Amino acid sequence: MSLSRADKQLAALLRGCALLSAAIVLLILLFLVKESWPVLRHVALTRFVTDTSWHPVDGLYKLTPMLSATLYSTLGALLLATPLGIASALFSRYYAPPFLAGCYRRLIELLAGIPSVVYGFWGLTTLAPLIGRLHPPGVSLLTGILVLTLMILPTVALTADAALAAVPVAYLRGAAALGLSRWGLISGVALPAARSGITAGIMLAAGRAIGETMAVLMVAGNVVQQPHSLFDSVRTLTANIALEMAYATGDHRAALFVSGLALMSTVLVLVGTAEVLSRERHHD
Amino acid sequence: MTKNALATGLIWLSAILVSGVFVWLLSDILIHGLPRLSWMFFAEAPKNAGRSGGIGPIIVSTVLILLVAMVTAAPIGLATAVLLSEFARYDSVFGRLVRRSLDVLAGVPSIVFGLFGNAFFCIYLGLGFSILSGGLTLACMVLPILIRTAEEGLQATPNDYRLAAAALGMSRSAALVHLLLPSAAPALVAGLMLGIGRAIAETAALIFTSGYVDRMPDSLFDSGRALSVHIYDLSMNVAGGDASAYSSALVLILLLLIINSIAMGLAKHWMHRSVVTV
Amino acid sequence: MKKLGIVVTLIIFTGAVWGFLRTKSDDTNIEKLVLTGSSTVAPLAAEIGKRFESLHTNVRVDVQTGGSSRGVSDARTGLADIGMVSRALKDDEKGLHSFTIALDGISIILNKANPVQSLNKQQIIDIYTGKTLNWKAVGGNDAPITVVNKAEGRSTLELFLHYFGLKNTDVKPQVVIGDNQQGIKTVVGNPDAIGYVSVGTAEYEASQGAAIKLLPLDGIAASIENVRNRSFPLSRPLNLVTRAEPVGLAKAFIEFAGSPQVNDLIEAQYFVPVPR
Amino acid sequence: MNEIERIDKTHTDEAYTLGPLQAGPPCCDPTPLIRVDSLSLHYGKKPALENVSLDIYKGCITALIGPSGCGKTSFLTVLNRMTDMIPDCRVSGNVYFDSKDLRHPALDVQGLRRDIGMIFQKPVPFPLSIRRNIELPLREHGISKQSELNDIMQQVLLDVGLWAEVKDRLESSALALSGGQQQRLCIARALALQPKVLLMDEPCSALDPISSGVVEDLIQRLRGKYTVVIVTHNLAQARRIANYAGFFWIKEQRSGCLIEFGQCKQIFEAPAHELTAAYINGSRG
Repeated sequence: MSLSRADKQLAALLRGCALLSAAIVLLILLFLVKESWPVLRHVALTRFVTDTSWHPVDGLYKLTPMLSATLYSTLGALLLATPLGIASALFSRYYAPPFLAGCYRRLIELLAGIPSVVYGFWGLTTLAPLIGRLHPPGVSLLTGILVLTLMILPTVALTADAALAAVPVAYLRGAAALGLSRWGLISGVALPAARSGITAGIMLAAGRAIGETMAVLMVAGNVVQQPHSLFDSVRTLTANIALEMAYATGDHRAALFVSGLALMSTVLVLVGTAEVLSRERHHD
Repeated sequence: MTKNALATGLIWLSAILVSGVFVWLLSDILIHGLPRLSWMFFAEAPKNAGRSGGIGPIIVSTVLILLVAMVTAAPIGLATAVLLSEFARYDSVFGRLVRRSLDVLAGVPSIVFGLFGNAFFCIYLGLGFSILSGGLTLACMVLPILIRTAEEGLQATPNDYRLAAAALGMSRSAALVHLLLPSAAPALVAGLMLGIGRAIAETAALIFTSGYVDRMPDSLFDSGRALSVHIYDLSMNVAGGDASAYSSALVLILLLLIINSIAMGLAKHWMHRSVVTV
Repeated sequence: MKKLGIVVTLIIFTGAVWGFLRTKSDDTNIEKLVLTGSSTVAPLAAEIGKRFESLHTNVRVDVQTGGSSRGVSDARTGLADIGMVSRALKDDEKGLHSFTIALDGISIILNKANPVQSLNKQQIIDIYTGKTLNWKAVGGNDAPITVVNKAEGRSTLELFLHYFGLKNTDVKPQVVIGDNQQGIKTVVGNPDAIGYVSVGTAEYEASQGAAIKLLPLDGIAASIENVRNRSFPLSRPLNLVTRAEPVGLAKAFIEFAGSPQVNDLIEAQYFVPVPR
Repeated sequence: MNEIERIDKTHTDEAYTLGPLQAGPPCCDPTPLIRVDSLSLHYGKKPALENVSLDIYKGCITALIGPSGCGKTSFLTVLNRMTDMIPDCRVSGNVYFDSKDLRHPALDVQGLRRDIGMIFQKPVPFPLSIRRNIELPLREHGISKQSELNDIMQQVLLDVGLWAEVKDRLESSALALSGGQQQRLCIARALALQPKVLLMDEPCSALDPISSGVVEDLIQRLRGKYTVVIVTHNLAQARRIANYAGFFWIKEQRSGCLIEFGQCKQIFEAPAHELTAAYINGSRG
């Protein structure tokens, strides 16, 4: 890569910024390890899986039910939000008349900014009673998944929309010239061309779903148990930290940071698998 | 034909479903929030733990926190995105390492950000509970979004521009400033708006960093309560705080509308001036 | 495009500089008092702080939340001048000096539509330990009971368990909540729910028409009045804690917070002033 | 027929000259401007070119012909170091431009690309106005006086015969121009930098006959002042405008090689190599 002097300086500056942004993750991981060290020192890692339940005050640190709750809620939210998000992006890009598309996009941008507290608040006061009629207690894994879907849908929709906007018009004209139907054009040309942008959007949305704290805390019921049905009340790792951090001391507080570490390692595993999956279709 | 019709039906259905639920949510906020909304609500300081009085100082704190977050995150984010898409070869180890760490950063829960921000910015850097540490924590949180969307935008620009510019002996930075960034402007602005949306929606992170004080901040080193923290406190800790929680949520949405339209205006202005597209 | 970019960055830059300059000029003569701790006490402490500021011109009281344990640890490390704790101090925290500024009762609440009028101690214990699963067993209609419990470490939880002689591992909740408002909204949203929150908040919400009702405890009605006259058995002190004997500004603030001048503020937050 | 004549007429009556060129030196002075010997090029492990050696003479038009995929375009990208832009592309052998080693790492590549302009097969106008398309590279290379910029712009647009068509809409978007106009704009943009050499990669293949005719006339007029290296499939075009011609072919292991190089007349009338003869009269390839 032959670069002129100005470009070399620019490249060096950019490399610095990139290192900075990568360093933040390291700092956070270091912080988590430092804070969870007190309990990690004398509690074997296996105990976080084998203990009978999660009662840190009495020294029981079972994390697995919360880990599976986090995974189920994130997976459920992604399964709902991805199709709906991409559908709304397609709607505002190819189906809606321009004025309606503009309003729809403004609405989605607005909802990307609503605080998770408002989603949780609305979930607790309107969604939970409705689901409660279906199957008490109303606050459950299902409510959590629905609220999470609402929260990450704007992220998927907006990134998919931006990715579709970047599909060169020539591609679409070429396909249209072949007499493809609108759906044929979309599924055959537009979506494959925008695939990398859409997957980036889904990754961002997954990140947000895993990291969500307040809304899940208010609607998921927060009982530490292995979820067997959609209507079980569950507690995710993030809700666990938010619920107990305010009043946790000593080992209890360190155990909460261990659940933070557990969460970060699940994110690492997810990112790793996404990386392996994306490696085959190598970017040309 | 039926597959096409089915797809059209499904897409219209999902759009109606999505907008229906969101309109239901917004009208819920509007109905409960509108009655208390008045000019005084925007100007006054909160009284009686927020049950009455206005949210003037809180709006100022929120805007300052957003400003600090965006002023730090936007340049670093754009620089990283430019490096990842223009200067680092796609399969370079450094490039992939940075991308993966950003994906992980995007998954960090907001409560962990809050605690990290508290430990790092407030205590370690000695900024204490302040708008500055709140803004910097949000900057860390918003970086992945800004970088990913900017990088996607830059990579979507046709490679021909880079080759044509190089063939004319133009330096990469010149090609970047005059050609690539303007033509990636829509994605950059979309990323910025997503970032602002994420920052203004943040609650847990700010409780531990920008703090709880609802007095008008004198400087960036003063603690300032953000709108989302105010909404959280009113709905969770203050009995009878629901009414003004709804109004504050309404104000937050108005603030977001204003910021989004400014960003859109900037994008159109910037797009029109330098990039004349067919 | 270039001109616009320069103008915008100029504005932001001057804004930041203005921010920094302001700190240097007036930081010298303002005395700062920092309180951190329980989110239940924070609204009350903030109001007292505002009144304290109006009485002392060059004083600024910053109240931060983060929970009782943060209040204790910040007071101990000196990060905060005064810690706020919504419970009596634990035995390993006896080293700190604590000053009670208000009381807060804890009452069992049911949904208004629930026909059950009162529950004795044993019935509550059976409900919370999962022995009684249906309201019919205690005179309610035939519906599964939704037990709402507080999260681990919360002061209301510890007092509740202590009063009913239970350990948290025995309790089999269907829903676990954090703050009082979440508890109230959960019970309002679910006719078969039973939970416990602070008396003041519950009484205020019931008076505002929320679909909840307060159950008497051992025959004593759950009301702010009964907490004030100490007849209500289940209540907790709201304390300010300091590392050493408070001195100077902290001493003045604690005395002010303990004085009758703030009783109206305490009642405004639906807590109970400590009889002086 | 009158339709074609009418279009030709519109071009000729507009008195466009090639500017300061006048007659220009005799096209083939003996010293070669670019000398290439035993050049080979690999993309990763795949060989694209195998020891190609040829000379390009100052002021002449050299045409490179051969089937697609035989490395003609890769050869062009070596001459203006565009190979640097292609990841994991390895070049060996030596190339001299103006008797300077073109592949020397310390060479100022941007200066080189200013001396050796390149026109791509698909016209690539920048998404800017017509004026800025031409001004941007000039400003980059240090020319900032607006009057000077206007002169150069008018000059090169006249050279490519585009001035009449665009002089009253210079601020409009270059993307709104037709294919032929866009290609001529790209050539004007390259000429504005006064390059010594102009590399053209099948410039007319994406154009209609009329526009490609106009471009061909333009190339003819460049002879003498600019050294042109043109890759083309159009043998008739090569025969008409080239002084020298090089014939490339694909060897079994999928890598391109130079079969024969020499005066255009000799290559087309009396090719030494039977493969060239077969390709020329179209019986193979």
